[in-house]
Amino acid sequence: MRIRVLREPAERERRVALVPRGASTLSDVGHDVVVTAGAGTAAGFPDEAYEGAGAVVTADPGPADLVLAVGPVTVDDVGDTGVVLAFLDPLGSPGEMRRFAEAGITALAMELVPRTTLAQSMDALSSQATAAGYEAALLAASRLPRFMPMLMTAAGTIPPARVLVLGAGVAGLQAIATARRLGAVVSGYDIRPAAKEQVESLGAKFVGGPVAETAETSGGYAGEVDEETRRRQQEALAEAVADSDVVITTAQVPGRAAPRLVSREMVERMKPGALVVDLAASTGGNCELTVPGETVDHRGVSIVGPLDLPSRTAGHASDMYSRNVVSLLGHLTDDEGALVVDPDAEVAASGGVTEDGELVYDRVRAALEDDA
Amino acid sequence: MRIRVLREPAERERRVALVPRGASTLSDVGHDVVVTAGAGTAAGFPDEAYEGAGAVVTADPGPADLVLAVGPVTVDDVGDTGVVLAFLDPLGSPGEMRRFAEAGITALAMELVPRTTLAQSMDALSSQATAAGYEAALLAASRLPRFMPMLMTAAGTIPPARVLVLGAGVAGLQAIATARRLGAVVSGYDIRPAAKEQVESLGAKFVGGPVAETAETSGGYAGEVDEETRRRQQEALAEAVADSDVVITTAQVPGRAAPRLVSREMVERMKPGALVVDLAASTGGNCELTVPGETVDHRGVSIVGPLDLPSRTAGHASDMYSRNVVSLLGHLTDDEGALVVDPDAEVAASGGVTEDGELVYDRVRAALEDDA
Amino acid sequence: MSDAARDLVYLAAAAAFIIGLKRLGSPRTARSGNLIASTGMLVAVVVTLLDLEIIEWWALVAGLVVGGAVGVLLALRVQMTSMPQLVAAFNGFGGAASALVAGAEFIRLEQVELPVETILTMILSVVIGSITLTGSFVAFAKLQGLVSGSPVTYPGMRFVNGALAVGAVGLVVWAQATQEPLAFWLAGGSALLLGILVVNPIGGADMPVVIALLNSLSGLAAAMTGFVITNSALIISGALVGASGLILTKLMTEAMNRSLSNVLFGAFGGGDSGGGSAAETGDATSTSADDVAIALAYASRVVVVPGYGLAVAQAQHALRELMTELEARGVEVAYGIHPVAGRMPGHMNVLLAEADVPYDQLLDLDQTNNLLPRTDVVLVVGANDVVNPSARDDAASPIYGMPILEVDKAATVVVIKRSLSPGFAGIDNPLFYLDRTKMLFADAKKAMTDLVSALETV
Amino acid sequence: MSDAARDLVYLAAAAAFIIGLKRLGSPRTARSGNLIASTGMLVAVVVTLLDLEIIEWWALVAGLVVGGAVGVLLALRVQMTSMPQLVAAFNGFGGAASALVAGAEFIRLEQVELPVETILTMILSVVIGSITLTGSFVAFAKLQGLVSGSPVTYPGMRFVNGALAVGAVGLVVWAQATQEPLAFWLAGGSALLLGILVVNPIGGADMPVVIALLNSLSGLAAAMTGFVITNSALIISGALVGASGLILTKLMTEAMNRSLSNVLFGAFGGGDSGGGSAAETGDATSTSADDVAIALAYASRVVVVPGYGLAVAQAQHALRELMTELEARGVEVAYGIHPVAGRMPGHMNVLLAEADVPYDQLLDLDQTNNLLPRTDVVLVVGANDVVNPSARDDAASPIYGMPILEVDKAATVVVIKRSLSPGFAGIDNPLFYLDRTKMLFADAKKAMTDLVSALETV
Amino acid sequence: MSSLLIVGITVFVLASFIGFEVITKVPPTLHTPLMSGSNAISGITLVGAVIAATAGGDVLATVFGFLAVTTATINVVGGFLVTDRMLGMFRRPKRPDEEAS
Amino acid sequence: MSSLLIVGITVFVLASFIGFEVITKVPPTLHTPLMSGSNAISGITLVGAVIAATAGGDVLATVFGFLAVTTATINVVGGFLVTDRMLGMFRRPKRPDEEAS
Ligand SMILES: NC(=O)c1ccc[n+]([C@@H]2O[C@H](COP(=O)([O-])OP(=O)(O)OC[C@H]3O[C@@H](n4cnc5c(N)ncnc54)[C@H](OP(=O)(O)O)[C@@H]3O)[C@@H](O)[C@H]2O)c1
Ligand SMILES: NC(=O)c1ccc[n+]([C@@H]2O[C@H](COP(=O)([O-])OP(=O)(O)OC[C@H]3O[C@@H](n4cnc5c(N)ncnc54)[C@H](OP(=O)(O)O)[C@@H]3O)[C@@H](O)[C@H]2O)c1
Ligand SMILES: NC(=O)c1ccc[n+]([C@@H]2O[C@H](COP(=O)([O-])OP(=O)(O)OC[C@H]3O[C@@H](n4cnc5c(N)ncnc54)[C@H](O)[C@@H]3O)[C@@H](O)[C@H]2O)c1
Ligand SMILES: NC(=O)c1ccc[n+]([C@@H]2O[C@H](COP(=O)([O-])OP(=O)(O)OC[C@H]3O[C@@H](n4cnc5c(N)ncnc54)[C@H](O)[C@@H]3O)[C@@H](O)[C@H]2O)c1
Repeated sequence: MRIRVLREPAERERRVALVPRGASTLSDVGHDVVVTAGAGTAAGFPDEAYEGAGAVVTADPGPADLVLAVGPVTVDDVGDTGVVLAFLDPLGSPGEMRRFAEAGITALAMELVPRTTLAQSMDALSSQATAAGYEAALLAASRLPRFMPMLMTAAGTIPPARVLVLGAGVAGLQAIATARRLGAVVSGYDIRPAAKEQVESLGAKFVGGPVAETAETSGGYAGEVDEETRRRQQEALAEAVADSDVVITTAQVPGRAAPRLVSREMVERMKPGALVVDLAASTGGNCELTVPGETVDHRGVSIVGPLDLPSRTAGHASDMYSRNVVSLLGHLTDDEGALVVDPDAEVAASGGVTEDGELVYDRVRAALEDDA
Repeated sequence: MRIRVLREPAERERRVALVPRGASTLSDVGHDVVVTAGAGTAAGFPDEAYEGAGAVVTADPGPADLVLAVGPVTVDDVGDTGVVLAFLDPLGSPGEMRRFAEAGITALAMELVPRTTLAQSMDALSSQATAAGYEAALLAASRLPRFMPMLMTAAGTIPPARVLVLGAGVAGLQAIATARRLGAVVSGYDIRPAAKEQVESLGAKFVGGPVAETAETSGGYAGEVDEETRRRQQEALAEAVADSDVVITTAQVPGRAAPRLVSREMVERMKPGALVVDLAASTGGNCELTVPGETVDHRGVSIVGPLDLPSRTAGHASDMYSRNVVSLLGHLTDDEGALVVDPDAEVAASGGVTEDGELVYDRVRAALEDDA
Repeated sequence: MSDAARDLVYLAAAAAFIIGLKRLGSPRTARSGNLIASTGMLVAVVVTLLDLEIIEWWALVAGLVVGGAVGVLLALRVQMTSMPQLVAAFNGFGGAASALVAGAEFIRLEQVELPVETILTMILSVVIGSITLTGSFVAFAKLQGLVSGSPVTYPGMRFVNGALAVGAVGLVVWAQATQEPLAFWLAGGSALLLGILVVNPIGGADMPVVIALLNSLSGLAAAMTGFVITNSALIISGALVGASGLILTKLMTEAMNRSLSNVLFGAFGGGDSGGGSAAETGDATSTSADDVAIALAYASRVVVVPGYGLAVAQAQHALRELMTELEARGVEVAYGIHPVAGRMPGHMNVLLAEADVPYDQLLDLDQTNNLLPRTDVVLVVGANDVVNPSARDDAASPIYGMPILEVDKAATVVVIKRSLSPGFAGIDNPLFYLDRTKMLFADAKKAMTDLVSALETV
Repeated sequence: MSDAARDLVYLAAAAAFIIGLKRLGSPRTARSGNLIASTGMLVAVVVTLLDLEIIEWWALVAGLVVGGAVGVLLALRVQMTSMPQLVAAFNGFGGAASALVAGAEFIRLEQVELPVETILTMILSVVIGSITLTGSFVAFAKLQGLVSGSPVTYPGMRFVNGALAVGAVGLVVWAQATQEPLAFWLAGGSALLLGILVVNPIGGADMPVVIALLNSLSGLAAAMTGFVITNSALIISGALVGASGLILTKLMTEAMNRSLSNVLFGAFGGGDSGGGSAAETGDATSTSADDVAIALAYASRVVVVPGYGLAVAQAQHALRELMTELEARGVEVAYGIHPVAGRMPGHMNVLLAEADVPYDQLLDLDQTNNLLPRTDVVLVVGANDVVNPSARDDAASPIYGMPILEVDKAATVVVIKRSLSPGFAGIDNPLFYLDRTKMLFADAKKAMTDLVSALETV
Repeated sequence: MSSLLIVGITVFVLASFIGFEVITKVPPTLHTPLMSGSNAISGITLVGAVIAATAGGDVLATVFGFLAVTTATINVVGGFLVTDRMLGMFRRPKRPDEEAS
Repeated sequence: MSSLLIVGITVFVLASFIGFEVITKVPPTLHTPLMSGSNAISGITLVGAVIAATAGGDVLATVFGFLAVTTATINVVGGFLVTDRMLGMFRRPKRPDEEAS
């Protein structure tokens, strides 16, 4: 099978979908790996490294059976191929999905790989969220015009920074762990009841607030919450936010706009010099004032909406993504190395968006019909 | 006494010499504190806060008995005053010191306050180095395209980053502590024999290398080392540097150019994506490739020579500096609140550079005579 | 040989028993303690023979030969797993011996008018010895599976036992007052019956405690025999065993979280496979911190597999402490980290870094699986899914195919968690029911603290 | 009252002594143990009186009244600091009593031909009692300062003592063989002398060990008296005290890191102010982990002052563990952080954060100094300059004027470091020589581990 | 009551105290061996059995004596042997610091 | 040797065993009180003293008896009292979990 590794089209994207080690694994099992020149440079993997791993590096790679990318990518980006595997954001851009279907390209979305115990090695959402959570905490620490840890020095006692993490999924938990490592006093909050124990298992405090038994959908995701819960949430969080030096928000609901957790009023009650880091910026942000990709200063409080967090640790993030991809391909290929997308096998079924020129993912179809 | 707080002239300087809490302490003991408008804004202390603390905020503060600044400042910056207290870099700019003497201004250099147990509360070198060391480690962590801590995940095992800190003074130790907090494997090195125990007291490894009993001068500073020691040092460090993902250098010798510890060859043996953070950039740098204030990329290795590290945590750095200043003034004023620069009292004697229109600091005089 | 010299030798033998018994209480000295005690026994028997005016030879020689042969045979042939029942049988023989000696003395002195205290101790010796005899053999039969190990009860059981006990006491009083042989033998007979009836209702799982108690009784019987024949060696050793047996019984009930009256009169107990000192929960074998501490201390390599439970209990510092202690004792330790242990990538790394565990002790999946077959004890601390063998063995399992830490390859598996409830994946874990697996049911932090203090006494 | 009944009561009294002694070994039960033992004593004396055929009244009554009055007076009046010498004096009286009883018996039976063993035990009783008497009073005099507490030696001392001992043994043999009064009394006299000569060369600091040993001897004397008057109460209690006294002596020498022969024949010892069980280093009082553990366990507030030594020893985890244990026991704990403790700003914060000490337990200089006067025990762990009172009191000190943690305001100060050597500033620390300061000389990590295990036995 | 009895009681009580004291905290793994060892000690009744078997007189008494010797010997010999077998499992690995000496 | 002596020796040995066992690990703070308490117990010789003082006969013996009663009483009464005084210092703060019950 001819596998092409894309040079990422997005401007700030520094990651690469396959690292040289992954390329060599795939070559070893008989695939032809073709890498667009310069694809890995930004992540610290020079073209020579790919060549050393048995891949062909070329500026114009031509047609392929499978295109690998981090994403998101369009039909134009992938060119002539049978299958594309990337973060495709199918729910965010259903139109693009239809275009894949029309072009006869089977689209596999990394974000649709199920979040089960079994599939964890293919779970790129988790691996990239790990990087994002870690970088979010570091970003907060270096942007903050104060120390994170407590320091009792001859020049006075510096109290520890208070960090509040809203949304304790993979990224949130990693942010909690990293901020705790730096010595901050950390609390966390999530709508899912199971999150309390998980937050506390990292030595952080759980902020009392509404949790909804029903909030956890199958697969561990949170669902959307009703208006009443939202109101009680805001009340409960208002104090905690005002007391914090750093608020890191990571709350997401798959396929929906990010829940609005931090309002303008809440920001206004924060101390000057305080910081909000919004990891949900790409889906609209958990903070009312977030501008995706930019830093807003509101009455002395900075609201950062970074879009490139995993790219900030591009080397390891690509490494993990690449392993996820290789592991997934291991599941999707048969003994001869041909790709078999079997809609009944759980892993593939949930990853597939289009197949044989058809949209097979209900929610995308639904989204398109809504539009129409 | 009329005390003026300067708005720092240096471009990237975000600190302020006196924070509102310090201003209120000084007002309370009867001083008139005048603050140049906007002096504290960048550090997170708005003008109103100073007014609330009993200070007068004005755009054109006029003459004063004492000028406070972080520094460095010139005769022109301070205007009409009897005494100036700041980091004056007397050994780096002896000419400016002569100009202070000629202008009849008593110049007190913060860096000349002795580093004794007793004087620690006035020791601004220590407090600012604390901020610098902390920020250096954070800078390294966020610049590094990889994780600091070890992570064993479903997407592979990520080994911990290796951090090497050269020069284990105040900043070096703080950098060690911060990098350890983040989970890196840290080693340290210093020429002073006492540093080994101190490095190990933070749980880090001491890199075997030459230590020189004679290297420690009175006051705990390192002296210059001879050529032979330098050669052995380079040999011993070459391996350690090559193995490291991050090298943070902090070696300084007061009044001299920073010792050259990391050569071009050593950098070239480092892995692509590795990082050198040189805290000695302002005195020429410990790394051959350092360009002060800039980031150089040399064959995939970044060499960062930041000049504004304490300013990155401007709020707390200013807070600590301000306490140092207030504490020093407490020592230098008599019961009526008048400044008494007694050349015999240890603290003042070592802080004073010029007095009654004379240069009183031997080494500055010597430097000037060398020039002449 | 003078009586005085003989008595001093008896005293020395008794001292040997005391020292031997003390040394039996600690793993390091137990073997030498047994040797000392047995030497004391040899000396006591030899000095008795030397001192004796022997009128009849045959009974002595025949008894020694037959008894010795049977004893050696049983001791060497029986399988390790049948130890508890063997001890029960030996104990029964000991009780029988005491009863027989007192009986023989009674017969011999039938015509002599005896002082009250002599008759009393004789009867007590016979009664206690008889209860020990039959009680022990019922225990033996239950453990050996000759009769059902489950508690056997019937309506009115307590009443019958009570009546029998009262009857036996009445017979003792009667015999003691009149030196009437009928009463004497009836008392003995009812004691035999009582032994059966009291032990029969008790379940197999509780048998070890019952044997310990019967052991204490057999000591008491020997002491009573000592009163009968006025022999201080018997009195001292008998009292020693009687008292220490009681303490041991108490220790054993405590280890099982039971009370003695609960065992004796509760008439309930676990299933029919009660072996050793381990209590049962379902089919999983539970164990105690003390036992785990011994296993750890005597291992040469220990691998820890931490999981989400370690994080929930925030037991990382205590775990580190335990491992440091083991290292100081020369045990090789390592931590086997499964990539998805915990609830976020790197969860275990965060915890263990906080506790300052050296990075080079952290092994990843493959390294750990290479090491496990050469590992003496693997300590699974609050992990579950990541050590679930059905991911490897059971194609029907929802996690089939996930790589796991194959802890079942290690010689002994100790799992520390609070219950048998499942982990994140919500599926049952066959590991818990393996023979080589011992469950230590406790909060992970508490377990660690207990293990550290238990280790000090090993 | 029958002899049998009396003997049974004696047995009960002996049992009370055993139980009492056992309970005296643990702080929680010690007081009740003393009560039980004294009740046993009362019972034993009363039953003796009831059983007695009293021929002479006056000696009994006078003795009880005088002895009782003196005993009460001494016990209640003497200052707590003089306890060791008081115990020595009481012990001397006990030895005297045993010797006197045996002497009286000898006089009474002078005309009767006695069996060898009776004379032997009589002489042993007199000899051991006499050594105890004079030895104890020399110890008393040394501790009380009546004679110099420093070791008194002279050339040929060992030879003289040896000769005297051989002579005494000769006299014993002679008296025992002939029942010759002269030999009997001479043996007693030489024992009196021997007591003086053996104890005199030993230094004051070692006296507590000597008293423990003499206590064991006085038990032995009582046991011998028991043989003389064939009284099992005396034999049992005497043997009990004799044996437990030996163990106690061993424990005490171990606590001082000495060996017994070293104490008895080394003829060296600390200065002349040896009090309690504390060894001396210069003028600073050193202490043991066991004692510190008790002080901590019985405190209601403990403040820890960490310093550079904590970092060097990397003892932060162990320290945290100790404090957690104390908290679990209901002790309030806090950490007093001096701004310049360690070698870099925030050094202590780094360590304590690593060990996960809750931030709200970290107090800064002022908070700590406010709390210290209301603190029972302050534990200074590897800190030195930051707790140096000369910064406050001594205008000539190079660090005069630096704010310090005023740990000398707390009730008890425990300083943990390896030696008396100075810290960073290179100046001596008068804190170490205060009365309320106890030095625990050890590596900080080792000390913490020791304290944790010591705490378990409290 | 005879003084012999009193002596017996005294000895009995003292030995019981020793029995109570001598065993304190025993790890559960040692429970069975300890029970087995102390059970073997209670076979001291063999001394009585020997006397009963050799004293002559009534044949029934001698038969009783024979049985007593047999059972007691089983108890003693078997008990000590089996205890030793059980304790065979306690062999500790050499510590690094022990290997030196 | 008389059997009384043998009995005495037996009792002595057993009691010594108890003495050795009964004291194991005692914290140093308790060393002095423990010594004092066990010293008071050795004042049991008072029982002998009482007998010696009341048996009559030789006056010297009675005088010895008087002295013996006096010294033994000091030892016993003073010893127990002073031990109690020393132990007065062990009063522990109530634990939070104890206060409930
Ligand atoms: N690593 C990740 O990124 C990630 C993310 C999400 C989900 N997961 C999933 O989480 C699972 C991780 O496996 P795991 O073995 O670490 O955990 P697990 O399978 O969830 O089992 C944890 C066990 O710890 C025990 N436990 C909980 N609290 C305890 C306490 N205080 N003391 C002692 N034991 C305690 C529980 O048993 P008791 O209740 O009986 O005590 C539970 O069975 C996998 O299924 C994985 O797929 C992982
Ligand atoms: N905080 C800062 O920024 C900074 C920077 C530089 C200098 N200093 C100076 O450092 C001093 C800090 O005071 P401090 O009280 O923390 O420390 P210190 O005065 O230096 O005393 C530390 C003590 O710890 C003991 N120690 C060392 N290793 C030990 C071990 N393994 N176990 C137990 N004890 C050990 C040493 O005594 P033994 O050898 O007897 O064990 C030593 O006396 C001040 O003088 C301060 O001015 C501070
Ligand atoms: N089976 C596995 O091994 C495995 C692996 C990785 C993740 N997971 C599970 O997947 C789930 C989702 O993880 P994720 O990080 O991708 O989630 P995500 O990125 O979709 O959302 C982040 C977090 O935001 C929370 N959130 C959503 N709406 C909220 C609101 N209104 N208020 C507060 N919080 C809100 C969610 O509960 C979630 O924890 C988790 O339950 C995680 O445990 C399972
Ligand atoms: N008395 C006090 O309380 C107190 C307070 C603060 C600092 N100090 C002491 O002051 C001293 C200087 O601290 P600083 O941070 O200001 O120092 P610095 O900034 O002048 O130098 C930084 C470090 O570089 C090291 N160095 C110099 N030349 C080197 C070479 N060729 N190779 C390797 N290392 C080299 C120095 O030894 C020093 O540790 C330290 O000893 C410190 O302990 C004392």
